Amino acid sequence: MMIKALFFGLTADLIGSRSTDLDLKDHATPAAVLDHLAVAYPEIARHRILIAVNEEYVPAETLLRDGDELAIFTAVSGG
Amino acid sequence: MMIKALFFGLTADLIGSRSTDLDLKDHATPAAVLDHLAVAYPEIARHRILIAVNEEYVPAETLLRDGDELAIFTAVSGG
Amino acid sequence: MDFFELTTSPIGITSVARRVVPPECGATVTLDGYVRQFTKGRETLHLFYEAYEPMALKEMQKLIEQANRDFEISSIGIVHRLGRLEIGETSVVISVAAPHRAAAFVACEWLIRELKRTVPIWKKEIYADGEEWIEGEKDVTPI
Amino acid sequence: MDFFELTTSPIGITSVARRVVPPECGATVTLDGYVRQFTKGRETLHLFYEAYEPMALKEMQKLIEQANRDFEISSIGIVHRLGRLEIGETSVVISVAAPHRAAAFVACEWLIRELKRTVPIWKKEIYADGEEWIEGEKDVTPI
Repeated sequence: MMIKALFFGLTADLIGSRSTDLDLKDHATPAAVLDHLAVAYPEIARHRILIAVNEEYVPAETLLRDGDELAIFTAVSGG
Repeated sequence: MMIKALFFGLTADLIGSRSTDLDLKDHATPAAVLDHLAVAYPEIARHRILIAVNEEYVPAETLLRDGDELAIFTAVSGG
Repeated sequence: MDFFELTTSPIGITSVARRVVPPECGATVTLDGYVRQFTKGRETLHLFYEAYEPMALKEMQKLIEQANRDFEISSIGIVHRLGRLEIGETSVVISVAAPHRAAAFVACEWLIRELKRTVPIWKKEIYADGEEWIEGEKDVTPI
Repeated sequence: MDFFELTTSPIGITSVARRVVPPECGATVTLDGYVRQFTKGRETLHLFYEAYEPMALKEMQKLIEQANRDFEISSIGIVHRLGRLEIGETSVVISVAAPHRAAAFVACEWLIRELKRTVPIWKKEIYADGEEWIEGEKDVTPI
């Protein structure tokens, strides 16, 4: 299945990208995507990461579905 | 002794004056001035009155001194 | 950088809020009080505010001094309008700048509560069918 | 009368505070957050804010809905700035109008606390000697 991953702020800087399309196995989770990213970008594992799927916060163990928009970012700091 | 009495808002309307000079006996108090005013303007006695002498809140039993500025007004309602 | 004023001119919220911003601050809390059109169903046409001006300024200064002692804030601005005010016009603005916003919220709320209790200003409501000097509800304890 | 916006243009406090005034209200509390020049002694040159815009707007709307359920308030305006901000420029304005000011204070403080916790916006501080994405401290509990 295909999902779209979005990065913002620090995660975008670390990964050097703001958006990428991922071809994942069925039953993949955001946690699995994060583990995969941490291999290439180990700095990511040193930060507290929040996950949103289709613009809603979700736990990292949520099952992803084909066509989902997965956002991966550090704790927010607006205001 | 001479003191100057000031009225504001409701007390000015009730008394029909904003300022008057009073010739008082020694040891007069704001309470005595109020009692005197209440004879001529009984409506005053129906309101909670605050007293200031020389621009400071004081109890009604404070002794007045020659030259004092006595302000007589209802509970404040700014804001 | 504290300031307190009485004015018969319209008050700009921004001009008050932005006059109190020192470089160590990150947040300003502003209370904007204005003429309510309806109170308990009765319609106000306009308001009139009167003050015992020199004493009002002294009491405002006392409030500012006490707030600076009691709260971790950087600066305070208070401006109160006098004279005739139309519906929706600002009667009072209190701005408090602080390094941390929690203190600014607490101080601003304390300042408006105390201003309504102690600063000698009176409000007259002018209704379609009459007018009324409003009397405060809270006690002023002489010092 | 509630509204919430993201903008890359300067925010006017008055324009936010005065957009939320309904006729039954008498007070508006406004939180103005702005770029602090010094944080723990380190000087900030300027800031940059980035958002996950569609989700940020959804989260702002959720905050407004919950505040309207939880507090006796009449209307809320929230505007957050994005992009580059200079020292002293407003990053966020939250205005809450209420019939009674106590609810406006409580709701405004709740809104800024929750906005900082849940709305996906990130701040980058640019210092004389480097730059840093700021990471929030509070947990976001997924619903």
